[in-house]
Amino acid sequence: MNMTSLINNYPEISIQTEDFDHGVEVNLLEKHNVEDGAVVTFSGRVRNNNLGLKVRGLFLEHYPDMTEKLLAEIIETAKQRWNIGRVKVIHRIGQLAIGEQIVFVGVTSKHRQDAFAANEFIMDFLKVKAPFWKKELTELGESWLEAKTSDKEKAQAWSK
Amino acid sequence: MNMTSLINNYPEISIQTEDFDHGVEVNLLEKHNVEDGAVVTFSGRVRNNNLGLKVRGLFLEHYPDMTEKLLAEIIETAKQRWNIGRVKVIHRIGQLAIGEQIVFVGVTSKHRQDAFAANEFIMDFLKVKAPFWKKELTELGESWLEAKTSDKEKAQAWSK
Amino acid sequence: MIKVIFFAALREELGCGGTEISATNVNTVAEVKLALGQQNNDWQHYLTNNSLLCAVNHQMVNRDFSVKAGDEVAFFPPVTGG
Amino acid sequence: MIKVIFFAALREELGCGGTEISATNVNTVAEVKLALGQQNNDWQHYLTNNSLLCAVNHQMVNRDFSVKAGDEVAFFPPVTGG
Repeated sequence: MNMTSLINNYPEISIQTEDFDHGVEVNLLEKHNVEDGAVVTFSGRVRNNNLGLKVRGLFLEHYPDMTEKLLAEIIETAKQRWNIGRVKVIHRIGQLAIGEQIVFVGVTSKHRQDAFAANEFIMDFLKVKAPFWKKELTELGESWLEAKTSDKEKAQAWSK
Repeated sequence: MNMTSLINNYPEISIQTEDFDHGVEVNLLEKHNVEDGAVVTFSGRVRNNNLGLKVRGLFLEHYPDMTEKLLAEIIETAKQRWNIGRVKVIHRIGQLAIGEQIVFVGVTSKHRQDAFAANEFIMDFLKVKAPFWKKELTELGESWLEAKTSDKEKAQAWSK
Repeated sequence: MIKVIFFAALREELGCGGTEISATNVNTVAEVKLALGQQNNDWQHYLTNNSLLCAVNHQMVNRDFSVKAGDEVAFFPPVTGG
Repeated sequence: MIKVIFFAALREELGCGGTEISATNVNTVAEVKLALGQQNNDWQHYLTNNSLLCAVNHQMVNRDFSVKAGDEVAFFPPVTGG
Protein backbone atom coordinates (compact mmCIF):
# COMPACT_ATOMS: atom_id res chain seq x y z
CA MET A 1 0.00 0.00 0.00
CA ASN A 2 1.23 3.45 -0.89
CA MET A 3 2.05 5.51 2.21
CA THR A 4 0.64 8.61 0.59
CA SER A 5 -2.88 7.21 0.57
CA LEU A 6 -2.78 7.06 4.35
CA ILE A 7 -2.73 10.84 4.70
CA ASN A 8 -5.91 12.04 6.33
CA ASN A 9 -8.27 14.78 5.27
CA TYR A 10 -7.76 14.16 1.61
CA PRO A 11 -11.07 13.03 0.13
CA GLU A 12 -10.56 11.31 -3.21
CA ILE A 13 -13.99 12.23 -4.54
CA SER A 14 -15.81 15.54 -4.52
CA ILE A 15 -19.19 16.24 -6.11
CA GLN A 16 -19.75 19.97 -5.89
CA THR A 17 -21.59 22.92 -7.35
CA GLU A 18 -18.70 25.35 -6.80
CA ASP A 19 -15.71 25.71 -9.13
CA PHE A 20 -12.27 24.27 -8.30
CA ASP A 21 -8.69 25.45 -8.76
CA HIS A 22 -6.64 23.16 -11.01
CA GLY A 23 -3.31 24.33 -9.59
CA VAL A 24 -4.43 23.85 -5.99
CA GLU A 25 -5.59 20.31 -6.75
CA VAL A 26 -2.26 19.40 -8.34
CA ASN A 27 -0.41 20.83 -5.36
CA LEU A 28 -2.55 18.75 -3.00
CA LEU A 29 -1.83 15.61 -5.03
CA GLU A 30 1.89 16.31 -4.73
CA LYS A 31 1.96 17.57 -1.14
CA HIS A 32 4.18 15.40 1.09
CA ASN A 33 4.35 13.03 -1.86
CA VAL A 34 7.97 12.78 -2.97
CA GLU A 35 7.67 9.12 -3.98
CA ASP A 36 5.53 9.76 -7.02
CA GLY A 37 7.40 11.64 -9.72
CA ALA A 38 4.54 11.70 -12.22
CA VAL A 39 1.19 13.49 -12.14
CA VAL A 40 -1.36 13.26 -14.94
CA THR A 41 -4.49 15.39 -14.87
CA PHE A 42 -7.56 15.49 -17.04
CA SER A 43 -9.95 18.39 -16.94
CA GLY A 44 -13.10 18.92 -18.95
CA ARG A 45 -14.90 22.19 -19.65
CA VAL A 46 -18.22 23.19 -21.17
CA ARG A 47 -17.59 23.57 -24.90
CA ASN A 48 -19.30 26.22 -27.02
CA ASN A 49 -20.69 23.68 -29.45
CA ASN A 50 -21.87 20.08 -29.66
CA LEU A 51 -22.72 18.20 -32.86
CA GLY A 52 -22.69 21.52 -34.70
CA LEU A 53 -25.13 23.30 -32.39
CA LYS A 54 -24.12 26.39 -30.44
CA VAL A 55 -24.22 25.62 -26.73
CA ARG A 56 -25.13 28.28 -24.18
CA GLY A 57 -24.69 26.23 -21.03
CA LEU A 58 -25.18 22.93 -19.26
CA PHE A 59 -27.24 21.66 -16.36
CA LEU A 60 -25.76 18.69 -14.51
CA GLU A 61 -27.90 16.35 -12.45
CA HIS A 62 -26.64 13.36 -10.44
CA TYR A 63 -27.78 10.55 -8.16
CA PRO A 64 -26.36 11.48 -4.74
CA ASP A 65 -24.51 8.72 -2.84
CA MET A 66 -24.63 6.34 -5.80
CA THR A 67 -22.27 8.66 -7.70
CA GLU A 68 -19.71 8.56 -4.89
CA LYS A 69 -20.06 4.78 -4.60
CA LEU A 70 -19.54 4.23 -8.33
CA LEU A 71 -16.57 6.59 -8.51
CA ALA A 72 -14.96 4.89 -5.50
CA GLU A 73 -15.34 1.52 -7.27
CA ILE A 74 -13.76 2.88 -10.45
CA ILE A 75 -10.83 4.36 -8.49
CA GLU A 76 -10.37 1.08 -6.59
CA THR A 77 -10.29 -0.89 -9.84
CA ALA A 78 -7.69 1.51 -11.25
CA LYS A 79 -5.55 1.10 -8.12
CA GLN A 80 -5.65 -2.68 -8.47
CA ARG A 81 -4.73 -2.52 -12.14
CA TRP A 82 -1.92 0.06 -12.05
CA ASN A 83 0.79 1.09 -9.61
CA ILE A 84 -0.57 4.53 -8.75
CA GLY A 85 -0.37 6.73 -5.67
CA ARG A 86 -3.00 9.38 -5.08
CA VAL A 87 -6.21 9.95 -6.98
CA LYS A 88 -8.56 12.92 -7.00
CA VAL A 89 -11.87 13.11 -8.84
CA ILE A 90 -13.95 16.29 -8.81
CA HIS A 91 -17.26 16.54 -10.67
CA ARG A 92 -19.45 19.59 -10.69
CA ILE A 93 -23.24 19.60 -10.68
CA GLY A 94 -25.88 22.25 -11.30
CA GLN A 95 -25.86 25.08 -13.83
CA LEU A 96 -22.62 25.65 -15.76
CA ALA A 97 -21.76 28.30 -18.34
CA ILE A 98 -19.55 28.00 -21.45
CA GLY A 99 -15.92 27.55 -20.53
CA GLU A 100 -16.61 26.47 -16.94
CA GLN A 101 -14.84 23.44 -15.55
CA ILE A 102 -16.97 20.28 -15.27
CA VAL A 103 -14.61 17.53 -14.20
CA PHE A 104 -11.09 16.98 -12.88
CA VAL A 105 -9.21 13.71 -12.55
CA GLY A 106 -5.69 13.70 -11.10
CA VAL A 107 -3.47 10.64 -10.66
CA THR A 108 0.07 10.38 -9.31
CA SER A 109 2.47 7.51 -9.88
CA LYS A 110 6.12 6.57 -9.79
CA HIS A 111 6.16 5.96 -13.54
CA ARG A 112 4.24 8.04 -16.04
CA GLN A 113 2.68 5.18 -17.98
CA ASP A 114 0.65 4.11 -14.93
CA ALA A 115 -0.66 7.63 -14.32
CA PHE A 116 -1.64 8.13 -17.97
CA ALA A 117 -3.44 4.79 -18.21
CA ALA A 118 -5.19 5.00 -14.84
CA ASN A 119 -6.37 8.57 -15.50
CA GLU A 120 -7.83 7.70 -18.90
CA PHE A 121 -9.39 4.53 -17.43
CA ILE A 122 -11.07 6.52 -14.64
CA MET A 123 -12.43 9.08 -17.13
CA ASP A 124 -13.66 6.39 -19.53
CA PHE A 125 -15.58 4.60 -16.77
CA LEU A 126 -16.80 7.80 -15.13
CA LYS A 127 -18.38 8.60 -18.50
CA VAL A 128 -20.34 5.34 -18.77
CA LYS A 129 -20.87 4.32 -15.14
CA ALA A 130 -21.22 7.33 -12.85
CA PRO A 131 -24.85 8.49 -12.59
CA PHE A 132 -24.55 12.05 -13.94
CA TRP A 133 -26.81 13.48 -16.63
CA LYS A 134 -26.23 16.56 -18.75
CA LYS A 135 -28.94 18.81 -20.08
CA GLU A 136 -27.76 21.14 -22.77
CA LEU A 137 -29.08 24.62 -23.43
CA THR A 138 -28.54 25.21 -27.16
CA GLU A 139 -29.82 27.76 -29.66
CA LEU A 140 -32.69 25.30 -30.31
CA GLY A 141 -33.70 24.98 -26.66
CA GLU A 142 -33.00 22.56 -23.83
CA SER A 143 -32.32 18.87 -24.31
CA TRP A 144 -30.90 15.98 -22.35
CA LEU A 145 -27.73 14.61 -23.92
CA GLU A 146 -27.78 11.10 -25.32
CA ALA A 147 -25.12 8.64 -24.25
CA LYS A 148 -22.47 8.16 -26.94
CA THR A 149 -21.67 4.79 -28.47
CA SER A 150 -18.03 5.92 -28.70
CA ASP A 151 -17.90 6.31 -24.91
CA LYS A 152 -19.27 2.80 -24.43
CA GLU A 153 -16.67 1.43 -26.83
CA LYS A 154 -13.83 3.21 -25.04
CA ALA A 155 -14.84 1.69 -21.72
CA GLN A 156 -15.24 -1.76 -23.27
CA ALA A 157 -11.80 -1.51 -24.87
CA TRP A 158 -10.18 -1.71 -21.39
CA SER A 159 -11.33 -5.30 -20.93
CA LYS A 160 -9.64 -6.45 -24.15
CA MET B 1 -5.89 24.54 -38.52
CA ASN B 2 -7.16 25.24 -35.05
CA MET B 3 -7.93 28.94 -34.52
CA THR B 4 -6.52 28.80 -31.02
CA SER B 5 -3.02 28.09 -32.27
CA LEU B 6 -3.06 31.45 -34.04
CA ILE B 7 -3.08 33.36 -30.78
CA ASN B 8 0.14 35.32 -30.39
CA ASN B 9 2.49 35.53 -27.46
CA TYR B 10 1.95 31.93 -26.48
CA PRO B 11 5.23 30.10 -26.92
CA GLU B 12 4.69 26.36 -27.05
CA ILE B 13 8.12 25.49 -25.68
CA SER B 14 9.96 26.91 -22.70
CA ILE B 15 13.34 25.70 -21.41
CA GLN B 16 13.95 27.49 -18.14
CA THR B 17 15.84 27.39 -14.85
CA GLU B 18 12.97 28.94 -12.87
CA ASP B 19 9.98 27.02 -11.53
CA PHE B 20 6.51 27.21 -13.16
CA ASP B 21 2.96 27.33 -11.87
CA HIS B 22 0.86 24.35 -12.96
CA GLY B 23 -2.46 26.16 -12.49
CA VAL B 24 -1.31 29.21 -14.46
CA GLU B 25 -0.20 27.00 -17.35
CA VAL B 26 -3.56 25.21 -17.48
CA ASN B 27 -5.37 28.55 -17.44
CA LEU B 28 -3.24 29.79 -20.33
CA LEU B 29 -4.01 26.62 -22.31
CA GLU B 30 -7.72 27.24 -21.78
CA LYS B 31 -7.74 31.03 -22.16
CA HIS B 32 -9.97 32.15 -25.03
CA ASN B 33 -10.20 28.48 -25.95
CA VAL B 34 -13.84 27.42 -25.70
CA GLU B 35 -13.58 24.95 -28.58
CA ASP B 36 -11.45 22.45 -26.72
CA GLY B 37 -13.30 20.81 -23.86
CA ALA B 38 -10.47 18.54 -22.76
CA VAL B 39 -7.09 19.32 -21.20
CA VAL B 40 -4.58 16.66 -20.24
CA THR B 41 -1.43 17.59 -18.36
CA PHE B 42 1.63 15.63 -17.38
CA SER B 43 4.07 16.93 -14.81
CA GLY B 44 7.20 15.29 -13.52
CA ARG B 45 9.04 16.01 -10.27
CA VAL B 46 12.35 15.02 -8.74
CA ARG B 47 11.69 11.82 -6.80
CA ASN B 48 13.42 11.01 -3.54
CA ASN B 49 14.77 7.71 -4.82
CA ASN B 50 15.90 5.98 -7.98
CA LEU B 51 16.72 2.27 -8.33
CA GLY B 52 16.71 2.02 -4.55
CA LEU B 53 19.19 4.84 -3.93
CA LYS B 54 18.24 7.94 -1.96
CA VAL B 55 18.34 10.96 -4.24
CA ARG B 56 19.30 14.40 -2.92
CA GLY B 57 18.86 16.37 -6.12
CA LEU B 58 19.32 16.57 -9.85
CA PHE B 59 21.38 18.63 -12.24
CA LEU B 60 19.88 19.06 -15.70
CA GLU B 61 22.00 19.92 -18.72
CA HIS B 62 20.71 20.48 -22.25
CA TYR B 63 21.84 21.36 -25.77
CA PRO B 64 20.43 24.85 -26.34
CA ASP B 65 18.58 25.44 -29.64
CA MET B 66 18.65 21.75 -30.56
CA THR B 67 16.32 21.03 -27.63
CA GLU B 68 13.76 23.55 -28.89
CA LYS B 69 14.08 22.22 -32.43
CA LEU B 70 13.53 18.61 -31.37
CA LEU B 71 10.59 19.48 -29.12
CA ALA B 72 8.98 21.51 -31.92
CA GLU B 73 9.31 18.50 -34.23
CA ILE B 74 7.72 16.19 -31.65
CA ILE B 75 4.82 18.62 -31.12
CA GLU B 76 4.34 18.97 -34.88
CA THR B 77 4.22 15.19 -35.30
CA ALA B 78 1.63 14.95 -32.51
CA LYS B 79 -0.48 17.64 -34.20
CA GLN B 80 -0.44 15.74 -37.45
CA ARG B 81 -1.40 12.48 -35.77
CA TRP B 82 -4.17 13.70 -33.43
CA ASN B 83 -6.83 16.38 -33.51
CA ILE B 84 -5.42 18.59 -30.78
CA GLY B 85 -5.58 22.32 -30.08
CA ARG B 86 -2.91 23.93 -27.95
CA VAL B 87 0.29 22.41 -26.64
CA LYS B 88 2.67 23.63 -23.97
CA VAL B 89 5.97 22.00 -23.05
CA ILE B 90 8.09 23.35 -20.19
CA HIS B 91 11.38 21.72 -19.20
CA ARG B 92 13.61 22.99 -16.44
CA ILE B 93 17.40 22.94 -16.47
CA GLY B 94 20.07 23.48 -13.83
CA GLN B 95 20.07 22.38 -10.21
CA LEU B 96 16.81 20.92 -8.84
CA ALA B 97 15.98 19.70 -5.34
CA ILE B 98 13.75 16.79 -4.26
CA GLY B 99 10.10 17.48 -5.04
CA GLU B 100 10.83 20.27 -7.54
CA GLN B 101 9.02 20.26 -10.87
CA ILE B 102 11.11 19.14 -13.86
CA VAL B 103 8.75 18.98 -16.79
CA PHE B 104 5.21 19.99 -17.82
CA VAL B 105 3.28 18.92 -20.91
CA GLY B 106 -0.21 20.26 -21.50
CA VAL B 107 -2.46 19.40 -24.45
CA THR B 108 -5.99 20.57 -25.23
CA SER B 109 -8.43 18.86 -27.57
CA LYS B 110 -12.10 18.59 -28.43
CA HIS B 111 -12.18 14.93 -27.40
CA ARG B 112 -10.26 13.52 -24.47
CA GLN B 113 -8.74 10.55 -26.25
CA ASP B 114 -6.70 12.82 -28.53
CA ALA B 115 -5.34 14.86 -25.60
CA PHE B 116 -4.38 11.74 -23.61
CA ALA B 117 -2.64 10.08 -26.56
CA ALA B 118 -0.85 13.22 -27.80
CA ASN B 119 0.38 14.11 -24.30
CA GLU B 120 1.81 10.65 -23.66
CA PHE B 121 3.32 10.62 -27.17
CA ILE B 122 5.05 13.96 -26.55
CA MET B 123 6.42 12.77 -23.19
CA ASP B 124 7.60 9.44 -24.64
CA PHE B 125 9.51 11.17 -27.44
CA LEU B 126 10.79 13.99 -25.24
CA LYS B 127 12.35 11.25 -23.10
CA VAL B 128 14.27 9.61 -25.94
CA LYS B 129 14.83 12.46 -28.42
CA ALA B 130 15.21 15.82 -26.66
CA PRO B 131 18.86 16.50 -25.73
CA PHE B 132 18.59 16.78 -21.96
CA TRP B 133 20.84 14.93 -19.52
CA LYS B 134 20.28 14.31 -15.84
CA LYS B 135 23.02 14.04 -13.26
CA GLU B 136 21.86 12.59 -10.00
CA LEU B 137 23.20 13.46 -6.58
CA THR B 138 22.65 10.35 -4.45
CA GLU B 139 23.95 9.14 -1.11
CA LEU B 140 26.78 7.48 -3.07
CA GLY B 141 27.81 10.64 -4.92
CA GLU B 142 27.11 12.18 -8.32
CA SER B 143 26.37 10.18 -11.43
CA TRP B 144 24.91 10.76 -14.88
CA LEU B 145 21.73 8.79 -15.43
CA GLU B 146 21.74 6.04 -18.01
CA ALA B 147 19.06 5.99 -20.68
CA LYS B 148 16.37 3.39 -19.96
CA THR B 149 15.53 0.59 -22.35
CA SER B 150 11.90 0.90 -21.21
CA ASP B 151 11.79 4.50 -22.47
CA LYS B 152 13.13 3.43 -25.85
CA GLU B 153 10.50 0.71 -26.06
CA LYS B 154 7.68 3.10 -25.17
CA ALA B 155 8.69 5.47 -27.97
CA GLN B 156 9.04 2.60 -30.44
CA ALA B 157 5.59 1.29 -29.50
CA TRP B 158 3.99 4.36 -31.14
CA SER B 159 5.10 3.25 -34.61
CA LYS B 160 3.37 -0.13 -34.29
CA MET C 1 -42.96 0.21 1.17
CA ILE C 2 -40.38 0.51 -1.64
CA LYS C 3 -38.88 3.92 -2.38
CA VAL C 4 -38.73 4.67 -6.12
CA ILE C 5 -36.80 7.58 -7.66
CA PHE C 6 -36.39 8.92 -11.19
CA PHE C 7 -33.64 11.01 -12.76
CA ALA C 8 -32.95 13.33 -15.67
CA ALA C 9 -35.10 12.94 -18.83
CA LEU C 10 -37.25 10.25 -17.18
CA ARG C 11 -37.93 12.50 -14.18
CA GLU C 12 -39.11 15.22 -16.56
CA GLU C 13 -41.18 12.82 -18.71
CA LEU C 14 -42.99 11.46 -15.64
CA GLY C 15 -43.19 14.91 -14.06
CA CYS C 16 -42.11 13.23 -10.83
CA GLY C 17 -38.86 12.87 -8.92
CA GLY C 18 -39.92 9.95 -6.78
CA THR C 19 -42.72 8.01 -5.13
CA GLU C 20 -43.36 5.00 -2.93
CA ILE C 21 -45.13 1.75 -3.73
CA SER C 22 -46.30 -1.11 -1.55
CA ALA C 23 -43.93 -4.06 -1.40
CA THR C 24 -46.87 -6.49 -1.38
CA ASN C 25 -46.76 -8.74 -4.46
CA VAL C 26 -43.75 -6.80 -5.79
CA ASN C 27 -40.71 -9.07 -5.88
CA THR C 28 -38.57 -7.90 -8.81
CA VAL C 29 -37.54 -4.73 -10.63
CA ALA C 30 -39.88 -5.71 -13.49
CA GLU C 31 -42.75 -5.90 -11.01
CA VAL C 32 -41.85 -2.46 -9.63
CA LYS C 33 -42.30 -1.07 -13.16
CA LEU C 34 -45.57 -2.93 -13.54
CA ALA C 35 -46.91 -1.58 -10.25
CA LEU C 36 -45.86 1.97 -11.21
CA GLY C 37 -47.66 1.64 -14.57
CA GLN C 38 -50.81 0.39 -12.90
CA GLN C 39 -50.70 3.30 -10.48
CA ASN C 40 -50.35 5.82 -13.30
CA ASN C 41 -51.24 4.81 -16.88
CA ASP C 42 -49.37 7.76 -18.42
CA TRP C 43 -46.09 6.38 -17.06
CA GLN C 44 -46.26 3.01 -18.78
CA HIS C 45 -44.94 4.32 -22.10
CA TYR C 46 -41.85 5.88 -20.51
CA LEU C 47 -41.11 3.00 -18.14
CA THR C 48 -41.04 0.42 -20.93
CA ASN C 49 -38.27 2.29 -22.76
CA ASN C 50 -35.62 -0.39 -23.27
CA SER C 51 -32.65 1.91 -22.69
CA LEU C 52 -33.77 2.72 -19.11
CA LEU C 53 -31.36 1.65 -16.40
CA CYS C 54 -32.18 0.53 -12.88
CA ALA C 55 -30.26 0.63 -9.60
CA VAL C 56 -31.40 -1.00 -6.37
CA ASN C 57 -29.77 0.45 -3.26
CA HIS C 58 -27.17 2.20 -5.48
CA GLN C 59 -26.22 -0.96 -7.33
CA MET C 60 -26.88 -1.42 -11.04
CA VAL C 61 -29.22 -4.37 -11.57
CA ASN C 62 -31.30 -5.98 -14.34
CA ARG C 63 -35.07 -6.46 -14.51
CA ASP C 64 -35.07 -9.79 -12.69
CA PHE C 65 -33.31 -8.46 -9.60
CA SER C 66 -35.18 -9.07 -6.34
CA VAL C 67 -36.61 -6.14 -4.38
CA LYS C 68 -38.12 -6.02 -0.92
CA ALA C 69 -39.66 -3.51 1.48
CA GLY C 70 -37.21 -0.75 2.42
CA ASP C 71 -35.26 -0.89 -0.85
CA GLU C 72 -34.47 2.21 -2.89
CA VAL C 73 -35.16 1.55 -6.57
CA ALA C 74 -33.94 4.13 -9.09
CA PHE C 75 -34.78 4.36 -12.80
CA PHE C 76 -32.81 6.58 -15.15
CA PRO C 77 -31.56 6.99 -18.74
CA PRO C 78 -27.98 6.07 -19.76
CA VAL C 79 -25.53 8.35 -17.95
CA THR C 80 -23.85 11.31 -19.66
CA GLY C 81 -21.43 12.87 -17.15
CA GLY C 82 -17.77 13.80 -17.44
CA MET D 1 36.87 25.32 -39.16
CA ILE D 2 34.34 22.92 -37.71
CA LYS D 3 32.87 23.69 -34.30
CA VAL D 4 32.73 20.63 -32.03
CA ILE D 5 30.81 20.47 -28.73
CA PHE D 6 30.40 17.84 -26.02
CA PHE D 7 27.65 17.31 -23.46
CA ALA D 8 27.00 15.67 -20.11
CA ALA D 9 29.11 12.62 -19.15
CA LEU D 10 31.22 12.96 -22.30
CA ARG D 11 31.97 16.62 -21.55
CA GLU D 12 33.17 15.60 -18.10
CA GLU D 13 35.18 12.62 -19.37
CA LEU D 14 37.01 14.80 -21.90
CA GLY D 15 37.24 17.69 -19.45
CA CYS D 16 36.17 19.91 -22.32
CA GLY D 17 32.90 21.53 -23.42
CA GLY D 18 33.94 22.23 -27.00
CA THR D 19 36.74 22.89 -29.46
CA GLU D 20 37.37 23.61 -33.12
CA ILE D 21 39.08 21.50 -35.75
CA SER D 22 40.22 22.26 -39.27
CA ALA D 23 37.81 21.17 -41.98
CA THR D 24 40.72 20.12 -44.21
CA ASN D 25 40.59 16.37 -44.92
CA VAL D 26 37.59 16.03 -42.60
CA ASN D 27 34.52 15.03 -44.60
CA THR D 28 32.37 12.87 -42.29
CA VAL D 29 31.38 12.56 -38.65
CA ALA D 30 33.70 9.54 -38.35
CA GLU D 31 36.57 11.68 -39.58
CA VAL D 32 35.73 14.41 -37.05
CA LYS D 33 36.16 11.79 -34.30
CA LEU D 34 39.42 10.62 -35.86
CA ALA D 35 40.79 14.15 -36.01
CA LEU D 36 39.77 14.80 -32.39
CA GLY D 37 41.51 11.58 -31.29
CA GLN D 38 44.69 12.54 -33.14
CA GLN D 39 44.63 15.98 -31.52
CA ASN D 40 44.28 14.46 -28.04
CA ASN D 41 45.14 10.80 -27.45
CA ASP D 42 43.30 10.67 -24.12
CA TRP D 43 39.99 11.36 -25.92
CA GLN D 44 40.12 8.36 -28.25
CA HIS D 45 38.82 5.93 -25.66
CA TYR D 46 35.73 8.03 -24.89
CA LEU D 47 34.98 9.00 -28.50
CA THR D 48 34.90 5.37 -29.65
CA ASN D 49 32.12 4.53 -27.17
CA ASN D 50 29.44 2.96 -29.35
CA SER D 51 26.51 4.48 -27.49
CA LEU D 52 27.66 8.07 -28.27
CA LEU D 53 25.25 10.08 -30.39
CA CYS D 54 26.07 12.80 -32.89
CA ALA D 55 24.19 15.85 -34.16
CA VAL D 56 25.31 18.07 -37.03
CA ASN D 57 23.71 21.52 -36.99
CA HIS D 58 21.12 20.27 -34.45
CA GLN D 59 20.14 17.26 -36.53
CA MET D 60 20.76 13.69 -35.40
CA VAL D 61 23.08 11.95 -37.86
CA ASN D 62 25.11 8.76 -38.17
CA ARG D 63 28.88 8.35 -38.56
CA ASP D 64 28.84 8.60 -42.36
CA PHE D 65 27.09 11.97 -42.42
CA SER D 66 28.99 14.67 -44.37
CA VAL D 67 30.45 17.66 -42.56
CA LYS D 68 31.97 20.85 -43.90
CA ALA D 69 33.56 24.06 -42.66
CA GLY D 70 31.15 26.11 -40.54
CA ASP D 71 29.19 23.09 -39.27
CA GLU D 72 28.44 22.55 -35.60
CA VAL D 73 29.10 18.93 -34.65
CA ALA D 74 27.91 17.74 -31.24
CA PHE D 75 28.73 14.47 -29.47
CA PHE D 76 26.76 13.28 -26.45
CA PRO D 77 25.50 10.23 -24.55
CA PRO D 78 21.91 8.94 -24.91
CA VAL D 79 19.51 11.57 -23.61
CA THR D 80 17.84 11.30 -20.20
CA GLY D 81 15.47 14.25 -19.85
CA GLY D 82 11.83 14.41 -18.85
